[in-house]
Amino acid sequence: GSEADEGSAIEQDASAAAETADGQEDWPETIRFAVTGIDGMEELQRRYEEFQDVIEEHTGVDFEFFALSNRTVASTAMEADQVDMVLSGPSEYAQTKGAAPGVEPLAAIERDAYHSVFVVHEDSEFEELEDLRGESIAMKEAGSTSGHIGPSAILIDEGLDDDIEVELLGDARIEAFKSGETTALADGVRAYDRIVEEDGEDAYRIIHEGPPLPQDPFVASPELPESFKETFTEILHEHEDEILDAILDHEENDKYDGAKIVDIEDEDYDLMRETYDTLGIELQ
Amino acid sequence: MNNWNEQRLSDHMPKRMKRPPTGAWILFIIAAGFMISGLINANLSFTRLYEGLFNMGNFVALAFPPDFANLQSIFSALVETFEIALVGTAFGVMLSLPIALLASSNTTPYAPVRTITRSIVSAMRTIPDLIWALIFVIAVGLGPLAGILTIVVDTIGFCARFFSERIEEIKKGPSQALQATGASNFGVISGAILPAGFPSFVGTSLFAFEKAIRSAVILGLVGAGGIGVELNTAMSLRMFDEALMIIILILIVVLTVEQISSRIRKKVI
Amino acid sequence: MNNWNEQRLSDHMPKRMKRPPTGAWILFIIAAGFMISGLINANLSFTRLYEGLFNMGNFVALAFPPDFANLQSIFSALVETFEIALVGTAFGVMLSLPIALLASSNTTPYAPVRTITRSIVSAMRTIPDLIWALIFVIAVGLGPLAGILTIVVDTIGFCARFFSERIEEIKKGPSQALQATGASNFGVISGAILPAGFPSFVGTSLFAFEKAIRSAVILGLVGAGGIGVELNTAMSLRMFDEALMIIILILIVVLTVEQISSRIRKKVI
Amino acid sequence: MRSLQVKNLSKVYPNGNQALNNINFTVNPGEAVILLGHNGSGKSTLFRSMINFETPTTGEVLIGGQSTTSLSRRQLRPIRQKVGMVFQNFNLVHNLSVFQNVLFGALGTSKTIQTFNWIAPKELRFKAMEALDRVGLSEFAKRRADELSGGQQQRVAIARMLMQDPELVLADEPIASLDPKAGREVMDLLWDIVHERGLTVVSILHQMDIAKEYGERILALKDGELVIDQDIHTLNERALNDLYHQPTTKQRAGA
Amino acid sequence: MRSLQVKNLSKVYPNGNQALNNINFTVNPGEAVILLGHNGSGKSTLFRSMINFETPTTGEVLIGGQSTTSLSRRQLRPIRQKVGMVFQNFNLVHNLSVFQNVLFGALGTSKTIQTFNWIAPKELRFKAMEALDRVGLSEFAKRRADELSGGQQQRVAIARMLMQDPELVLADEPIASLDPKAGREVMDLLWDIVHERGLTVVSILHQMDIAKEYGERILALKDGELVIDQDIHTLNERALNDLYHQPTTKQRAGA
Ligand SMILES: Nc1ncnc2c1ncn2[C@@H]1O[C@H](COP(=O)(O)OP(=O)(O)OP(=O)(O)O)[C@@H](O)[C@H]1O
Ligand SMILES: Nc1ncnc2c1ncn2[C@@H]1O[C@H](COP(=O)(O)OP(=O)(O)OP(=O)(O)O)[C@@H](O)[C@H]1O
Ligand SMILES: [Mg+2]
Ligand SMILES: [Mg+2]
Repeated sequence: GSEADEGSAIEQDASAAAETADGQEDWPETIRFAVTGIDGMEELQRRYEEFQDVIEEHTGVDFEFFALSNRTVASTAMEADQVDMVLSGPSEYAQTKGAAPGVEPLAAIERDAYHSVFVVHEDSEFEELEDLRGESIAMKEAGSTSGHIGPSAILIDEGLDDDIEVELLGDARIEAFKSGETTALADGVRAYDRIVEEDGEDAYRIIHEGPPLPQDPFVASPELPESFKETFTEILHEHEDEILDAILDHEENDKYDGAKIVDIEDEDYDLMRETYDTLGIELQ
Repeated sequence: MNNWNEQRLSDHMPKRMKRPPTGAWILFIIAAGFMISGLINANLSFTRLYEGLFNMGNFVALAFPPDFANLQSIFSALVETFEIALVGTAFGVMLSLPIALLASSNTTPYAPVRTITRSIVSAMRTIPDLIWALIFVIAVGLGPLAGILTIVVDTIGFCARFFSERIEEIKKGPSQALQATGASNFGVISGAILPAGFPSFVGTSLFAFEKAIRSAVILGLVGAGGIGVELNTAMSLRMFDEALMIIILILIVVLTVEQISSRIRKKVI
Repeated sequence: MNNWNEQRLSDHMPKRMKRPPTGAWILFIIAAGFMISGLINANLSFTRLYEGLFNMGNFVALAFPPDFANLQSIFSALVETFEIALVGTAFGVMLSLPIALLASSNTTPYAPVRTITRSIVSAMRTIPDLIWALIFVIAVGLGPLAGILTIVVDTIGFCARFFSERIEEIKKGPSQALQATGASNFGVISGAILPAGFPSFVGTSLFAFEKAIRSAVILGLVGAGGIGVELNTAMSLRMFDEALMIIILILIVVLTVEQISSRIRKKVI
Repeated sequence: MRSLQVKNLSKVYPNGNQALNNINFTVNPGEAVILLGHNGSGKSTLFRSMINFETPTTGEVLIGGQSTTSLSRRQLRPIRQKVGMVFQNFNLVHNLSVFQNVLFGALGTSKTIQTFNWIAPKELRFKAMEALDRVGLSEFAKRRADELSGGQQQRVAIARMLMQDPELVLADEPIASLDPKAGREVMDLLWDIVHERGLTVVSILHQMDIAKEYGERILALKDGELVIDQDIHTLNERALNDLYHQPTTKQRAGA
Repeated sequence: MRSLQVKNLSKVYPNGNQALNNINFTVNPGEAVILLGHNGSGKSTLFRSMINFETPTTGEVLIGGQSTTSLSRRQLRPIRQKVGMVFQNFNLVHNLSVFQNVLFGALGTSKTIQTFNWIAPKELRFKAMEALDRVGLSEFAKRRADELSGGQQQRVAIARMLMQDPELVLADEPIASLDPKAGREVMDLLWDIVHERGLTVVSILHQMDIAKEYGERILALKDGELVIDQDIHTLNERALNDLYHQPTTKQRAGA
């Protein structure tokens, strides 16, 4: 649930932000704000003019937006103090935290349908995860939250990780699965929705649904002044709907409506870290 | 020298500059416009550059010393990639040659054939690797074969174009001499065009091979593994020391290929 | 003709084949080995091919008709990319030329200088774009400038190599004629080498430009946006109809660049 | 053995330069003709136009009665096969061996593949060696063509032409780079085969002494026009000298 | 104005071919010498060795007293500046204008940048036009070099050499492609500047009549050896004829 009430109790609106101008001397003139290719978040806007307007209006600070296609760049940029805030995916956050331990998640976007699923062809013999022993699963690329870390966590949980061949195929995963190259597809539920849209309800079958994945956090650089972080968090909560409207592209994805802005703690991403750990990947 | 003579000479003296044709002017102005706009957008700032240098040290430190722990498995990935790249570029080059001949004005006198061939080659380049990979995964399944086919397409897009440019630059003298004997097109091509273009063809082909080895994307998409995937994984998981090791390994291959290329070329230039 | 004469002629007649040097043999056998191993691993199966063709139809259908809904915003991304690519390749080409001269045996007589230059150029190619992007992001921050710098590096890795190969193929006659006048190296290069290599330099440079526009990766890495990112997003969101539209748009640019290239080259070959 | 007819031939280069202006003459089978003319008078252009390396602006050329002007590349082949051309700048394939260059002379008469040294039939190889021997270069067969002296390269070009067994020879200054003895030998060679085998030969020359010695019939161009076409014996010195008088400025330069 | 000394010069090409064998001679300032020799006798090799385009295997060449053999490229420049070379195959820069090619003759004496047409000072441009005019090509200044006839190209090469204001001229068959009149004009030109400006000229020729007419001193190579070095007037016909006798097989071909 949202705890926006606390924020709104302190500052009612944008004009209130202006009143605290005294506390803003140490704020940067421009906030460099990166959005990484949050995987599985199809409803994300592809251009951020609207978000920029909204957030500039409420903070009174200029924002510069960068859409990054690679999570390594995001964490490296944070490490090198070349970016002030990142809207990133859970897996990226875990990496960024590893690279720059001072970063802090301010709040996160929670979506109502964000979990990994295991999908097989309708006419296949497989009924549950256990049946996939000895088979192959198509996944996305190494480090993807919904298309690698999430499903891997499930496989590790079920003790299947050694007996299943995981093919990391990036954007080719769906075609590979569709043409029967792999037995199953493990991906975010959104990907499932897409292939159903393409090929109809009765072509594929979900044999396992994972638990909800951690949310996508707004990550702040340790270099940002505390007062700015606080103000920003408050604004996020206070103008939740307006901001979500600006970030999310409802036109194409109205059925994914129902996102919220929530508070988040670093511990919420421990699942990610454990999985990375089990997969033998060091976060540094 | 008398005045009249001087007059005569300056009559025939070329202008300092030929006025470039209007088309060239327009092109130039457009390009300059884009260029300036691009430079302005680039937001050059030297203070930033200065600050950045400091951070660079930290970053580079992450990569040292290179991590040779996984050398063995990486090496086998390299061999795998090498094989796939070799087969793919070999077929690609073999197909590129006839395509290049169809695309060159001195071997194909029919303009429409040339234009069509060139457009197809350009389209092969413009369609992204991902799409080719998808197509071949659908057609032949995951694995090396799809990778090979994608590399073949890549190689054609590259080699056919460069072969053709080189062919068009070949002096027409020797070809005409062979034509004058009544040689067939095949005779002229194999007797005069190929020998003259050979050094360049070797260089371009070996570059294409090197490119195929370096190319990280293709083989990963089709599940054929290989060194590029290892490198990408290492980088995206921030294991820069391992990445450095892989880069060094690839560099050794690349330098070897270059050496071979320059040896062969030296013999035949 | 008498026997003695026949004997004399066959004494001077070249062998049918020169025995290739041992090195070449070894190389050939190794390459053949890799090739065969590669082909075996490729696992050719024609039944699979046949099945695949059916699936292909479905896939291609996803892309038709191309979706021109976002044309305007895509077009502005294209213009953006165009600018960045233009600036990046322009500087890259300018730097490539002196580097190529340093790497060519007919312009740089000192072997160590050549070897070092070439190795650096090879290393520039082998270090992946991602690493360059990281380096430049660290140095100058996110945005177009980092993209431009990465393109500059890419262009040098490509152009310097091809320029240098072309320079080495240039016939030495005209250069010698200028040297014989007592010309400086600069004189020989600008008077004989550059004019002879010009068509090829133009072709290679415009290819590098085209490559920079097509290259989806670089600008996305540094958050500079551009058409490549749009294309990648469209593909990974499986909006193949939009992807097709973008590809068509890029293809138009690519064909235009090719046209310009061949026009310029025709004038100066 | 082939006749050569040039009818109303004119050639204007794309840069506006009129290189040939309404040329008319006929060379009968078995005739040996020498073509004279000042530098830039259009001699090479005339040769190149004959086998359609330059498309004439107007007029036509008939070789053995067949017009070469309007034929496709494929249709030209049988005609070109019978025409042996020695180019002014030799046009050897530089990075191949001398022997291979001469073998290529057979490209028109043999299957393409048979003209490659590594697969050529024995007779063809011997024939190539003989052709080389006739120009005194049999010892140079193995050399790369660009490792020869200027005169040696010219001889290779002549050997390549001999290899072709032509019926009509068009030789563009075939002895310009040859030493006096070699020059005479080559002229003898050409004139011998004219007389023995009844070939038709047209040779461009700048050496007046050789022209007078070998020439039976003399053709001469001046500023792109045919100004002399007569027997050497009836030709007076004056006419020859006039040939090389400064051409008028108007006609000489192109646009 | 520069002397030329060749001392014990030998040249063996990488392919094992001995092109020059212990050559010794001296040409004094203001002398005009003609170099004869059969095809492949080593004349062009000798020329190229003189300004170190071929590194001699043994021996050395002194120009104006300075040895060219062991100098670096940079050190060679001032010497090469004073040596005007006309190459056997002209070596023009094909895709540039005739005018630009001639301007390049000044590369050694002027700043590089000043030899580019678009920036060259007026005097240099006029000088180039005059050089072209001396070989009768002023009307062709604007043409691309490869759109000229063979003889015209050779004249451009001569004009380029004139542009250089050399003190020693090495002309490799400078009139091979020229028509009789142009050939004489070029020889006159060379011999005039020898006499007027005291230049030193060495010219390779195959035309015996011209050689006899212009030659004062004759040098001749045979199979890479210097076999004649004497005044034209004391030279007998027999010696000249011997020059062009078939060289022995052993010496002629390389490995
Ligand atoms: N680059 C080369 N490599 C090997 N041998 C060569 C090379 N250039 C010339 N030769 C050989 O060296 C000998 C001398 O050649 P050179 O060019 O000096 O002869 P030349 O006297 O100028 O003859 P010409 O009158 O035909 O021009 C010839 O036998 C020739 O084949
Ligand atoms: N490719 C070309 N483009 C334009 N003009 C040309 C071209 N080739 C030759 N010319 C011009 O056409 C005229 C005739 O040239 P051609 O080569 O036929 O002369 P030529 O009689 O063979 O002279 P030479 O004795 O010097 O070889 C010359 O004025 C020459 O400048
Ligand atoms: Mg001619
Ligand atoms: Mg010579």
